[in-house]
Amino acid sequence: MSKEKLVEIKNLKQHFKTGRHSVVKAVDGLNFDIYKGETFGLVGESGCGKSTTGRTIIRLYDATDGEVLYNGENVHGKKSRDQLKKFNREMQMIFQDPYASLNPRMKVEDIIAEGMDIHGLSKDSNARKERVHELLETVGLNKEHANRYPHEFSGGQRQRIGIARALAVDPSFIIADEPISALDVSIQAQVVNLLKKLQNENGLTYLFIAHDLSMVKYISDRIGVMYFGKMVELADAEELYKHPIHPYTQSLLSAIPLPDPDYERSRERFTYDPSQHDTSEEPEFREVRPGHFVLCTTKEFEQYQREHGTGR
Amino acid sequence: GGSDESSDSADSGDSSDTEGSSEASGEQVLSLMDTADIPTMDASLATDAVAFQWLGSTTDGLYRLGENGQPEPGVAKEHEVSEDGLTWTFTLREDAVWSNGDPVTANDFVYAWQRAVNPDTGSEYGPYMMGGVIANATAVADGEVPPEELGVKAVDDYTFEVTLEKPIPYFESMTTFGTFLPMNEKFVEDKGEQYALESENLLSNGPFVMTEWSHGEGWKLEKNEDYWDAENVQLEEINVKVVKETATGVNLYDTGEVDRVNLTSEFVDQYRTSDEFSVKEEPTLFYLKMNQESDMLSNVKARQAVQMVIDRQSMIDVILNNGSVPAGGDVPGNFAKHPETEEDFREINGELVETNVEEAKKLWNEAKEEEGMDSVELEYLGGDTETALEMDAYLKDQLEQLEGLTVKVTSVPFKERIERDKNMEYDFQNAGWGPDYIDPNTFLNMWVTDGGNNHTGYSSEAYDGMIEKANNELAQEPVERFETFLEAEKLLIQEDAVLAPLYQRAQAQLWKPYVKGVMAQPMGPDYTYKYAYIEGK
Amino acid sequence: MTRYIIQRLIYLVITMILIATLTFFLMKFLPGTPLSAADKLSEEQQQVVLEKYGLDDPVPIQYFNYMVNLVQGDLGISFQFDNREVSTIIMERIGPSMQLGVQAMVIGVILGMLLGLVSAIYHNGFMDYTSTFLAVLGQSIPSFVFAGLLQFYIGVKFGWFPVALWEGWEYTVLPTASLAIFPIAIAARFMRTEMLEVMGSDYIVTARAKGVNKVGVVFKHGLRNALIPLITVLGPLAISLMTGSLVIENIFAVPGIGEQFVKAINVNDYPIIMGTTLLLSFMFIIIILVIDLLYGVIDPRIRLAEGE
Amino acid sequence: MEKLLEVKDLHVSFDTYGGEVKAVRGVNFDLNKGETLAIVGESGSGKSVTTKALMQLIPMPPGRIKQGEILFEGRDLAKMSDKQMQKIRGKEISMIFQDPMTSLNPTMKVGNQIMEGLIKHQKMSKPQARKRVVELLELVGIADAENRMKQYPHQFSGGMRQRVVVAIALACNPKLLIADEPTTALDVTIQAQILELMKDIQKKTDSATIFITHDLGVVANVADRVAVMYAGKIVEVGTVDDIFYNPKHPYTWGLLGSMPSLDSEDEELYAIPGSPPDLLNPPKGDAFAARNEYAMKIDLEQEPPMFKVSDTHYAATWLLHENAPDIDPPAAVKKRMEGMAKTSGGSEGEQR
Amino acid sequence: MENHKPNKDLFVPVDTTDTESEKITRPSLSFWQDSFIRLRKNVGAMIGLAVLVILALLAIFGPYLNDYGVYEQDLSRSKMPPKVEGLGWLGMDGTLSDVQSAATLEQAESKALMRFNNQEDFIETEVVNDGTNGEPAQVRATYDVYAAKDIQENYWFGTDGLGRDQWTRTWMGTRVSLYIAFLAAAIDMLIGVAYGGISAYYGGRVDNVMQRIIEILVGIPNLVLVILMILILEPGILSITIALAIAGWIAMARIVRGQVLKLKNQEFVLASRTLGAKDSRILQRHLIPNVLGLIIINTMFSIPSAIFFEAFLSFIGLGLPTPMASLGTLINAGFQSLQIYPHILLFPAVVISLIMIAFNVLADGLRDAFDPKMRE
Ligand SMILES: Nc1ncnc2c1ncn2[C@@H]1O[C@H](COP(=O)(O)OP(=O)(O)OP(=O)(O)O)[C@@H](O)[C@H]1O
Ligand SMILES: Nc1ncnc2c1ncn2[C@@H]1O[C@H](COP(=O)(O)OP(=O)(O)OP(=O)(O)O)[C@@H](O)[C@H]1O
Ligand SMILES: [Mg+2]
Ligand SMILES: [Mg+2]
Repeated sequence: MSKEKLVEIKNLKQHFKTGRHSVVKAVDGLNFDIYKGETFGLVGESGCGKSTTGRTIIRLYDATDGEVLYNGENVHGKKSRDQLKKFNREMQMIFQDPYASLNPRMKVEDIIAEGMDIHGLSKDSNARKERVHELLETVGLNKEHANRYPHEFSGGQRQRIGIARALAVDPSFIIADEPISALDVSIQAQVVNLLKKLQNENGLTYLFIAHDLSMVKYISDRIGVMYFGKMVELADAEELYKHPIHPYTQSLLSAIPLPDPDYERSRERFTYDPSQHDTSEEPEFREVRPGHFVLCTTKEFEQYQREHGTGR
Repeated sequence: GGSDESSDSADSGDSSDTEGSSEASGEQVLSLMDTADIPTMDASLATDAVAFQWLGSTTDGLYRLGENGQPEPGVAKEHEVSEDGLTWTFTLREDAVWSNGDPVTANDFVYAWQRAVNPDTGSEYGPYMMGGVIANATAVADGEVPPEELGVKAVDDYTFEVTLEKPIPYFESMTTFGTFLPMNEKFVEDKGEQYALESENLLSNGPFVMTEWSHGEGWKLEKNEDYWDAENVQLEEINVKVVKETATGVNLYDTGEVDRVNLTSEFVDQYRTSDEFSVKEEPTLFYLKMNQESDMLSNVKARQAVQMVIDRQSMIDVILNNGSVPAGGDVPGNFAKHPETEEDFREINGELVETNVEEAKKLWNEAKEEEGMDSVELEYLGGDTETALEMDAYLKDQLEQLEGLTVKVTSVPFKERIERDKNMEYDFQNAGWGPDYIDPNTFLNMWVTDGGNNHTGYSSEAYDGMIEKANNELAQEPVERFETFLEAEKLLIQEDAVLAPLYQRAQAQLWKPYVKGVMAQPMGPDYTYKYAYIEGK
Repeated sequence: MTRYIIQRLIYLVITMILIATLTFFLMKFLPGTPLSAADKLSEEQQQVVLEKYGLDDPVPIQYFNYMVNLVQGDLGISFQFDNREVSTIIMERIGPSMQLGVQAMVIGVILGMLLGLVSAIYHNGFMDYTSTFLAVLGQSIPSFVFAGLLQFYIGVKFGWFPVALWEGWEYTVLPTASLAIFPIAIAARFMRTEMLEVMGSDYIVTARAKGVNKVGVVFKHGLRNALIPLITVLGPLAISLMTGSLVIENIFAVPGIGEQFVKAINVNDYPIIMGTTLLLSFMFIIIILVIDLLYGVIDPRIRLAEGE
Repeated sequence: MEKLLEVKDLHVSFDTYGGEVKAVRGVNFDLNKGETLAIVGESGSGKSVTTKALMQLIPMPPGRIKQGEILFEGRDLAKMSDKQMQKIRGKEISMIFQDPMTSLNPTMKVGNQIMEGLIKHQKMSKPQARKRVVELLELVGIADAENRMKQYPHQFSGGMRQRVVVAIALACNPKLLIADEPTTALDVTIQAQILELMKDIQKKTDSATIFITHDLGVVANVADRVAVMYAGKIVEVGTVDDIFYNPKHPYTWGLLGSMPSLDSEDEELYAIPGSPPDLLNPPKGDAFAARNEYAMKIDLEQEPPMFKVSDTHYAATWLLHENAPDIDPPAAVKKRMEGMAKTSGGSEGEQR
Repeated sequence: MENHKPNKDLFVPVDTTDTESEKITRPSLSFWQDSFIRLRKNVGAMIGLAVLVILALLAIFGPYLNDYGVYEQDLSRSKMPPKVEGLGWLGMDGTLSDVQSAATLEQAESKALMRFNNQEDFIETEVVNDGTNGEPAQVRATYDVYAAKDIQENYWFGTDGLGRDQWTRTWMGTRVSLYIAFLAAAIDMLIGVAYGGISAYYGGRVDNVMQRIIEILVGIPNLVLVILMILILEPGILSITIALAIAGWIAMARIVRGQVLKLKNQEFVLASRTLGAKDSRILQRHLIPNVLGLIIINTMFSIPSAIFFEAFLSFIGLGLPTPMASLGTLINAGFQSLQIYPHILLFPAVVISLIMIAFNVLADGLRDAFDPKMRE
């Protein structure tokens, strides 16, 4: 895997004003890079700011602070319409809710072709139709489906339509915001397999957001764990699973139920108590093991290094 | 004054039985209804029939209207007129008192009349009724001289002297009118702004005292025990309720809540056979006014065509259906009598217009030719009441029998119609007029050039001359004066076709049989309740 | 909460000022004067009368005076009732209208709710169809037609209640009934829809799973939640009562504000039109405010959200 | 063991615009005292309808119980009137619903919602009930119960609300607790807390539980026995180890295979293709046939009966028929079975 | 378990992949078709729709179905009772009848005759109460107006006070009322939708300002606003329409705003934005189509209120100028004759009630049809 940076997120902040005086710091100073061709998994409990991160990266929100560099270019500077359009083709998004993410009043063909229409990617209606059919086949549907309306599809099929829509503009980076958590178990695998297949075939880069660590671990190369708007731990998938360092990560891992009765019988759950942290100084993101970063104070850093050692 | 199908009081009555001496029995309470609240009980400010009705019932002027519309003594016992007809001296009775015990004196008249023309009062009828009648009235009203200069004087407490501008033969009947009622100076000044706004702020010297006045709901009058003629008053109480919908009124009448109701045409059919049904004639006249500055209507033939094309009888029978009669001219029937022969004005002059559609069409076509027009759209200014709307629709239909005439009906409230009338913003206008005193002059005077209510653009030297003569040279010559008026009317209606007379209004009503002795009046208060009583309830 | 109310009151004042301004200038467009016998007066004499009403000043000054007087509660004097203060005239009339309005509203909402509840409980049954039919009928027949029929049949034919006039409690029966029919219909239909919706929600199933019986479910769990949307229509209902009362008062000879308003419109009595407009607007805004506060009373979620 | 509940040949249908939706098409199962039965199966397979039918909570119309018996301690619930059911609901059987956000009445104080059942079924006085509410809230781990019970649901977080729902269900010490996806709407961490709480309480009160979910991880955590539903039928039933370590039905294979385990490698997940059948016109034969890569001709023609695998384990698939070819479960499933063999040493290991 | 002995041949694998798995079983129906199907199954709504269509057809063609003109007057034929051949049993037999009472039977009889102008040849009398039981005698007179006036042709709905054909006028009135309603609704829809849409979509300060304006407008009762507008503009179709449009769109604007606020953060809108769609595209393709259902429903509700309002305005004397007729003016005109010539009120009142009922039922049906919860 090449280690070429595709996206760099620097000190990204997204604060929402919810009242005259109250502010929700949904994302509060994120720093991480995504390499070309990899899948970066982002996990964390509900409401910790995962979706906000994704949406801010793709400019659905204007960042409160910080920058997002795509191929070295800041996405969040003021840009001309043309530059924005180019960017819109590069970066795409797959949404969480397959029911809410498709316009119920549009035919599948028009939904998929919308990006092509906006960017003028098809010469005529025939070419457009053909491309739509091609995309439908890519995601495992058939061309007969093009003339139908979303409500005629099951959740998994809908999610595949959403993927086809994102693919229509040939993006190289896709943010998948919990693309499977609204789906049935039996369907989840279909979508995950499809995403993997597309990555292999087209060399896509993913930011894969979820709260289900087992699925994320399966699909991701590297994983970031978020807690209350901050990244608390970042490591290779295997590494993170085998050596979770931050107590929150540990509790998260311990909470995931696995389809293995024996494991479950013997499972012990950790509860995370944020007050256990050392509050003497502002925590920082430090590399505890190679490629394995944890949010910690100096004191904690030393402790973690002691406990988990460097490399094995 | 100006009349509208709706703006008049709903109050009217039957005068079938007028012997005041008949024995009264049962509870002497009369229940009535009116379609509107009393706008004011301040005699200087009163302008409408409801106000004049109840002012008249509670206050005696110099004279009051009695049987057959003839003046009978009120506060004045008698009067003398000077040789030149300009100075009238009234001798007041000494037993007349206000309801607060004060005697009614000549000064009460002086005060009230001066107040009526005083510009500060803001009276509308004061300047109108007194201007040109009482010496200096117009000058006072215009603020040129102080009110004290008005030609009225209290010679002593019980002698009241009036100086007129010119001889007015009908002045006696004028003094019965609301604007000429006396006022107790001390009381009025005491109450200031509040005067006459509530029943507590009222004084009366007449047969009844207003004891309750719930605005918008109704009012109650009780017999005035201190009234100088109290022994002839039998009613103990009059209750009046404000009811706007005729249907509601009829329902109330049927359930015995009120003793009289005025009927609109729909109900006439239903009640015509009833013993309680009657028709009250009124000297109020309705006509189509034509703006002589409009296209076509400037042509006298066109106007004559309009006069002739309307089938008035059908309109009265079907739309009004209340006993109204077709109007033959500008002066109503049963209003003015020849001073010698006692013949009715209307009967002498007869029908000055006839319905003749053929002739009308001919005249209209001639007029079109003369005016060089082929078609014309004219605006018809109508009222906004139900009956008015129907009538307007009917007249539109009738008028459009004239080829090339399109009539556009605009329905506006009464006040707005008056406003437009003043600015002559109309082509046709359905208007009416009721008398302010009993003399043909009240109808004919307004059509003189620049007459206060002319607004038709009509200006005829001949006509002006006749009216002028009747009111000055002939003031003391009743017969010739009367005949001049007859001539004038012919000129006005027949030759110059200023108006298209429509009908003389009547009021269909139901009246409980046990109510007796109510007199209907041609002007001022619609009814005299002084002699009314209940019998056999 | 208090802060919220204060904020709303400030809005109220602003709204009232705007409404006053709007009506004032609208009135200036209209023809007509306080003169009732303009046909009989010379120009000068008319001028004198206009002066009395302050109508001879330039419009901006008139506006200024009007607003200044308004703040002091002075709405001017009526054109049709000489020398009478508009504020007094209106105050005299407000009582009966309020009484009718409140009675009709209370009866309308309570009866309507019951009807709606019955409908919802016996969903798709005979009772449901009957009450739905009645509701649609009540909503579809103009109130003045109802009023006329009630007056004739109940008042004249059967003599159960007084035909018209305003002399005591029994006199309010027919006008209240005529006025209440529309609110009954609206409330019934709304209640039905909402109740059905609420009855399908999860917490109702939870309540039933607890073993609460049908009546308990409907009244303890359903009603309050179904009321929230119903409250929303109370505002429009209040308007419909106002609309209704204009004609109902005429028909039943009730000395109310609506009847007077219609009269004022018919005779161009602008001070009364303006005064009544302001009053109606004021009452209406208050109603909306009360309704908004009611939301909070009924729905604790809103209470908290606005409390902050 | 004593049988608490026995469901026999239950059929439930809904009459809709489109026609009759046969949501439950002949379900049989039983439940012993103190036992936890998990019902799994994908969305729309009829899990909720089955359990709602037990309590007669199906909206009628459009729903109706077409046939079948629901024997609860020998009494047939299917034939009971609403009045009789009211005495059973909440007292002997209670229910926890999926969504803590919507299953509490937003306009009623939390305490009152818990109290309702107590007053109704336990005939407690208000002060007594209040005391019990405090106990219950503390039992489900809500601190400061005295004050909390006076608050409204929206003042609680999702996890706390779900605890309240649990408290309501537990209020009258029911003999049977039905939990319909009680944790689906929750975060994994909170889910784990609630699951632990429920297990704890069940242990304390010795009640039987029917636990509905489609998350096999949760099943592994809570269940003693598992019933797998597909298209309105139970297609496989067995102890938790039977189902996880020796699944026989291809649908169960699919379910198990589609979940990655934390140590699975990069290979493709085993996915069930297609989507579930339309219950308006259920297909002839085996409803799963269309998605079954091991489908045989007979699957398209005849419905498979329940084949016995062991005393505790049954599955409805023609693959268990003697004439059927031997077929290996997919690799992913096999691996799981092997994992099992590693730890507990036998694929048909008995439950406790 | 029952022992099955199926044929061995059946135990052969078949290839099911792809053939069946992605098949969609339901027919391909657009949202609108789907809604329409549901609507079609709603008997009430369909009856409502049918009634509306019939009424609209009658409004269009009704006036031409007989020979009378709208404005054609004939005072000699005023207030004719309705007469339809074959519908005599419904009271539409062209006769008027009335009960007169008096002390004696003779008096009552003569009064009964007098009631219809003593046209004895055409009056049939019938004794209701002969007066012997102490109560006044009562005689019912039935008067055959058509025969008396020698009128051959029938007036199906009778005539009004000016002898105009009520049938023709009722349908002309329906025309006007429907016109007013539809036009008002259309303007209301345009302004309301645009206002609400813009306010919600652009949000922030724009929304803030626009909402403050609405708040103030909400404070003025519609009724008052409308009356003021009508006072300024002359009464007439145009001013009623304008007045209704001024006051009526607020509800719509609020509904649309609420809806758009909800929709604009829906993921399908976000998706479109990530594809680089312009505002206009999002509004046209995504937002409006999704609010349309609600817009239609709300319009269905505002139509009857417009009709009602016109009737109400007519009743307080601010309706259409004569001789134009709307149902409102006809009802108002007929109201006075309610007791004696009920037919003048009856037909327009029935038509207006039918329209209201039809729209209400249809709106209810639409609400159900468009309700996503009802979607299967
Ligand atoms: N537009 C917004 N305005 C105000 N607050 C917001 C907004 N969007 C998100 N938030 C808040 O920001 C926080 C993070 O939200 P976000 O949707 O990013 O969480 P998440 O990690 O994606 O959660 P989930 O797993 O539930 O999707 C939450 O507290 C949320 O309430
Ligand atoms: N009220 C209803 N009207 C019509 N069909 C219904 C109704 N309720 C449920 N169904 C149908 O019954 C079938 C089974 O539904 P059920 O709710 O039991 O599924 P489930 O297994 O609980 O799914 P989930 O995991 O999504 O809760 C579904 O096909 C559903 O469409
Ligand atoms: Mg999210
Ligand atoms: Mg379910």
